[in-house]
Amino acid sequence: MATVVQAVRMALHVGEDRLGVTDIFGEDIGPPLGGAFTQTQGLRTAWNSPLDERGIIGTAIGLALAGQKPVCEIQFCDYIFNTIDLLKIAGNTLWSSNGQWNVPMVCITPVGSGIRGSIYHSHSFDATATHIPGWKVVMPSNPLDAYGLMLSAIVDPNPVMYLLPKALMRTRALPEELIPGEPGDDKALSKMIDAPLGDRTQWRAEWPDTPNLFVPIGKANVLRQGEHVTVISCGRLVREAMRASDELRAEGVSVEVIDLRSLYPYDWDAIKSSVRKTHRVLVVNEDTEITNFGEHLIRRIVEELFYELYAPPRLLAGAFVPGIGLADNLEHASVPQRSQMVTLLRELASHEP
Amino acid sequence: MATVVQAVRMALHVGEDRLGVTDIFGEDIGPPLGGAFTQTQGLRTAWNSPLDERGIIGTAIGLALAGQKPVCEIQFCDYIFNTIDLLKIAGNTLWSSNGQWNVPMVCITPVGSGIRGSIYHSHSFDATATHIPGWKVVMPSNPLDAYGLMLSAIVDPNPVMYLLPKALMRTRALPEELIPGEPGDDKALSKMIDAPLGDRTQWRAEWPDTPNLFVPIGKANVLRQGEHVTVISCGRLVREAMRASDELRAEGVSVEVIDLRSLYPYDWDAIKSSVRKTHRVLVVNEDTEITNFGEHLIRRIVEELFYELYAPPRLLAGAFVPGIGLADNLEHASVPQRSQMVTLLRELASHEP
Amino acid sequence: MSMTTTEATTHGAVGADDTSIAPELLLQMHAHMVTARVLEERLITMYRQGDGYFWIGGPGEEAFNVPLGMLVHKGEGIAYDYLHLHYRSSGTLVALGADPVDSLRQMKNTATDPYSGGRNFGSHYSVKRWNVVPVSSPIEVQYSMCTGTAIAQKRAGSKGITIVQGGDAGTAEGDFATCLVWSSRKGHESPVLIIVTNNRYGISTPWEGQHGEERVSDRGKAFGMPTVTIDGNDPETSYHAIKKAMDYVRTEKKPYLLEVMVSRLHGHSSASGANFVTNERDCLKDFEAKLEARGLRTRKEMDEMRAKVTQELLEASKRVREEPQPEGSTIYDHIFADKNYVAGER
Amino acid sequence: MSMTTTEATTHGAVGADDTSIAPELLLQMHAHMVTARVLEERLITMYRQGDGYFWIGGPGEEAFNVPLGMLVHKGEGIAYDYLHLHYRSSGTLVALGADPVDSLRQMKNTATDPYSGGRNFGSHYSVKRWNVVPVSSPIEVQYSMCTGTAIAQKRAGSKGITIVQGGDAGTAEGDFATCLVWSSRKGHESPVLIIVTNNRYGISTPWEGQHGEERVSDRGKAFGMPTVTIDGNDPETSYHAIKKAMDYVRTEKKPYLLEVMVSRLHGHSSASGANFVTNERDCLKDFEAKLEARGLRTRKEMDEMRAKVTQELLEASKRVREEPQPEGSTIYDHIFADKNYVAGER
Ligand SMILES: Cc1ncc(C[n+]2csc(CCOP(=O)(O)OP(=O)(O)O)c2C)c(N)n1
Ligand SMILES: Cc1ncc(C[n+]2csc(CCOP(=O)(O)OP(=O)(O)O)c2C)c(N)n1
Ligand SMILES: [Mg+2]
Ligand SMILES: [Mg+2]
Repeated sequence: MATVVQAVRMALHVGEDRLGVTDIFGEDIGPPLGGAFTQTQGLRTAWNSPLDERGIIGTAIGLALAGQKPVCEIQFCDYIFNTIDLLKIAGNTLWSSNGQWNVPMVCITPVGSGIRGSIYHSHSFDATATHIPGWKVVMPSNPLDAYGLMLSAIVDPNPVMYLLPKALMRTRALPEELIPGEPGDDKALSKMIDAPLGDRTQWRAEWPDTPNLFVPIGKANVLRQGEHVTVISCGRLVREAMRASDELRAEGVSVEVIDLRSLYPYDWDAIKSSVRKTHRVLVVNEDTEITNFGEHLIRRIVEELFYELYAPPRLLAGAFVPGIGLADNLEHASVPQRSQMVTLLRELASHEP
Repeated sequence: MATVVQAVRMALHVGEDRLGVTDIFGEDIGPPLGGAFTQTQGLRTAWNSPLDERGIIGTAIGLALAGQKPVCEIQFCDYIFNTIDLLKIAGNTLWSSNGQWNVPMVCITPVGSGIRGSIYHSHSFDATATHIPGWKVVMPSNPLDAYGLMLSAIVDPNPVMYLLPKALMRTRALPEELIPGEPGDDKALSKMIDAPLGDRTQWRAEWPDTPNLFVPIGKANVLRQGEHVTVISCGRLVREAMRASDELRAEGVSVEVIDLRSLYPYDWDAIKSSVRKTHRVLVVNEDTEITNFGEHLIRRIVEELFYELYAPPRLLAGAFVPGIGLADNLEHASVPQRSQMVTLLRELASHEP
Repeated sequence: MSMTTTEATTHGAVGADDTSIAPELLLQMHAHMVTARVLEERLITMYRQGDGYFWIGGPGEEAFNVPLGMLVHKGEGIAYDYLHLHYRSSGTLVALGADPVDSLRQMKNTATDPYSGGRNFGSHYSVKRWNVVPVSSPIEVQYSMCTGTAIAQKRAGSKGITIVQGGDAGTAEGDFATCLVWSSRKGHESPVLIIVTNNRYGISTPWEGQHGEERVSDRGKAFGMPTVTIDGNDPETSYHAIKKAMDYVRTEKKPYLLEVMVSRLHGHSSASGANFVTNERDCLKDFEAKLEARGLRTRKEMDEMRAKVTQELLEASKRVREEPQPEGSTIYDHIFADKNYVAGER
Repeated sequence: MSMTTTEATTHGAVGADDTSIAPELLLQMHAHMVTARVLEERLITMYRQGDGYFWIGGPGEEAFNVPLGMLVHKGEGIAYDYLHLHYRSSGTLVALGADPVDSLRQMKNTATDPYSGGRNFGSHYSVKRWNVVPVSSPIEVQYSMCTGTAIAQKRAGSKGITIVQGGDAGTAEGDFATCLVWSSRKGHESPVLIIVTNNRYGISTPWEGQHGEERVSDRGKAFGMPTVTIDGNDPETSYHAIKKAMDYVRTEKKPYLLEVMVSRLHGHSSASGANFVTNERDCLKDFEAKLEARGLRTRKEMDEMRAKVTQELLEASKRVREEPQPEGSTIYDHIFADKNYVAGER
């Protein structure tokens, strides 16, 4: 049962082994550490960059222009905000050159709260990323999607932003999320691909033989069919949504749970079908609630499906405050809680027009 | 009849003369040019910075922390995107220090299309700015508001982002937008405060005696009362909305026109009253349409006023493309056009639930 | 006592300096270093015991950071020095006179934490009355902001200077260059003491392979500023070097680049385990050996001092554990200064 | 002929170099310079006549930019040189063999503009088959991106190098430092020829008062790279200096910083009027005087050449005026490569 972080590492291995990845780089990405979350341990093409996010994104663009396949990382998305101009360039180079130069790079960045990361290790990046044209944006919620979305990101000829929920790093696969080829046993997998403590200079990873399994970018995962209300989410909050749905099931409320997986392009068909079925929708994400990507979804739902709606669509997002405070009370008051989901879903489900 | 750019200049003069402004700085802000749009000609505290946006925002924060009152400029908002992390810091310093340090700075930046500025002189910044907590964000649509919002921005103890529509720079005041104290005559004003061509070393501006007239941040301007449909806009598109409303008046459609003036905090009361009256609403802005500030307004309208709505609220915003192309056809296809406003407003007005 | 520098500046050597430091001052320095060290040890223990979520700090930098704090022209406003520090500056805060218990409060994210009210990580100081501007986590941004306070000071003809400090790896960020460029503009130089504390590591990334420059301080040379690299493991060297640099900045109103070689005695942070490393110089140990050799303090006195502070902070940490946590509803406080301020409405 | 440099590099002087340039090469250089100059004049006229919305370009830089283009190892892919240029590079493009008429097309934002299809401002070149990566308007970002192509070239053991160019004021952006830092990492140096074209101005902001450094090239010294500042108004000096720098970068696979003093003969851009300035050296005029004195070309021949190109471009501009504009609906083209690509679905 791979964890999310192991799944990412295995996918990156497949990337460098047979999908053409030439460089996996960023701060502390190479030996000895192999990533702040161990996500790049044992990878042949991983290297440590200078502590310079602008250099990281810039170099990735340059590598991509030179026909390489770079996967770069910004250590925490909290530190990506000095590179937005460069991300915009990565996203507009093909367009500006009228189709001449594409920029096939992947940028991984850990996002979100849930590790008691305080003001600068809790940021979300989905609002900002989805506002940059020319990028595809994905966010996995489990190991299998983490694996399959990474492979898709790697082979995509366009820039792909891979948002990796920090709080899920050590989340293990559920049985249905097993990556084909990985040993079922946690310890066995760890022994194969987790770097040992202490001296690692002689260590080499022993990679399980995992397949080219692509989770297509742009396709949502309807995790649970439901009748009364739809919840649309992604990343860390998907499991919270599932639990909220479990709680409500006991009350007889049937919740459809959609894991977007791709934020751009997003799966409008899945959203549309679901809203047409349940007529009630809650969108949940962690980013702050003003000029939020969930507001885009709601706007489009209202625009195209107004007469399908039996209740006003709702957004549950991060409080519009300048940071997520360290103390638990502060964090909990700042980001969506399951109890809030339950309340809102219950309200929505019982709402009649 | 001051133009917008003259109004800004007069306001900055009042700022440095009697509201405590200590520094007006940015690229080409000081002599000899006095700003790419002449907005800072003749100002005593104006100085040229290095060509370094990060240094500009950083220095403004430092000056503000030291109790100064800096007004900095990013020459075009197209070039502000490497400073988002610093803008976030300006917005979170008070919060992070639990109330110790406020950051009383103003950042001016020209925004929007309409000057055939191609990919890098046509950007909007309202989606990004409104997503940064801790900032107030304003955008004038005429000389009087340009003046009054600038004075309010200057005396505000918080960071204020002053978005200045590029296409309006040379727009002259309508009679009701006259700034008290300015000579009614264009030539007379120009002679007093516009720097002469050629050698300017001996030139000094002669400032008209204009008052401390504050356009309050957070208050919209209901420019025209209407009955059938509301259009909410700001900046350059306000006059377009007025013209659209003129056109529709002929057809018997009565359009209420709201000029937001402040994007954050925004005037929810004005929006609410209007929607309660017309039951139909169009939000218009130039920024690209995914994760757009107008989507926030629509989300909130839907959330709080769902049963007031006789038609799905609509957004008219910039196309989600990586840039605004130079050729007229491209620009027109990318940013909201008056004809589109007319069509949408007409559709909305005739829409019955 | 003579000061050792690994390199002499090109602008007037910081070489042998025979002005010895008065014994009382040395003893005070030592006391601060002990407090700072014990404070960091306590914070690490708190982290380990679940009384904090993250630790980062400055054990191994006391021999520089303490003299720095002692030499600051301390106060509020542009007449005084501004400090743009980073997360390894507890020694400086202790020397300024900060109560170490307040650091425990921030570690435990209590509402009583005077630096951030339980909002920010430990060692993220902010002291308005001493011009310690808020430490923020993003590496190197302080270098882009510090010129602002310096410009204000220069304009006011103030004696105050601006001090900025950060790590070696962070100098790869453009903000470090911004600081060099802005502070050295000819005719508009600003009084910034630019400090780089070089422990030869980013988080896990060694200096080797990341830098083309032999010394960070070399980067100041092109900008015509005095530059020096010193051994920050020796508090006397540090004291003299800081004093010399400060005098220059205060008098000339121009920038000065000071690189300081230091140790990182508990690794990067709790993220890397925070264990004591044995292969780096321990400035406190070395200094204590010197003090003992010079007969200024006995081993026994020093052991007692340390035991006393250790005990005090242990007890304090228990009290802090009982102090209130901030309420969730307070997240909306301090988003804006003067919350309902609307110009023209009063 | 001997080469004049305003300063000798610290690493092996670029001093007197007696290798003279073959007359045919000089004549070819001259021809390119004439074409480039006349092209800029035509573009300015087009702007004035309303056949374009904005002009920016490189008149006054031909004596450097033309030799640069001539010396490029031209082709597509990592075996060849990559060019990360800015908006004053028409001389380089002409020397590479670009059709000047294509520049008129971009000026007139026609659908036929091969660089951007009428999307971008004039002088924003992009030529895939010659590794000219898209010029983008934000100042200095090319310096952060160029290390990417250089790393790829070095890894491939290619003869190709990466060339990056921008202005003097822009070196204040952190991206310039990023380039110095990344290209010089010890053991990981990358083959970048770092060029700064110094015309002593930002838009309206003079060099004086903005820079602490005497020369931009000094900033490379701390990073251990060869640095030189040359007189870019002399094409022979430029040719030798570029060749020497390229040889070094190609052979050593390490960075080299070349600062070039140039003129700005029509001001910053159309935003500042684009009038001819009379107080700066005109490299074309000077070079023509030399060619005449050396008996390589007569005044009459040169006048005829210029008249001919002028006439050709005048006629071309009329034709270009009739070429189609891009359709509005095309804004959705080229947002994504392989528009409907979904991994795993084919
Ligand atoms: C902009 C930014 N990028 C990345 C990080 C994550 N990070 C925290 S400390 C650190 C290493 C800093 O190294 P250095 O500048 O040498 O300072 P040191 O910690 O060694 O004192 C990194 C990469 C950050 N805090 N900010
Ligand atoms: C990031 C950014 N900031 C500001 C501008 C506006 N701008 C265009 S050219 C220019 C001056 C550039 O000066 P320099 O780097 O010396 O190049 P030059 O034009 O003199 O060749 C400025 C400020 C820009 N294009 N990009
Ligand atoms: Mg370090
Ligand atoms: Mg220049």
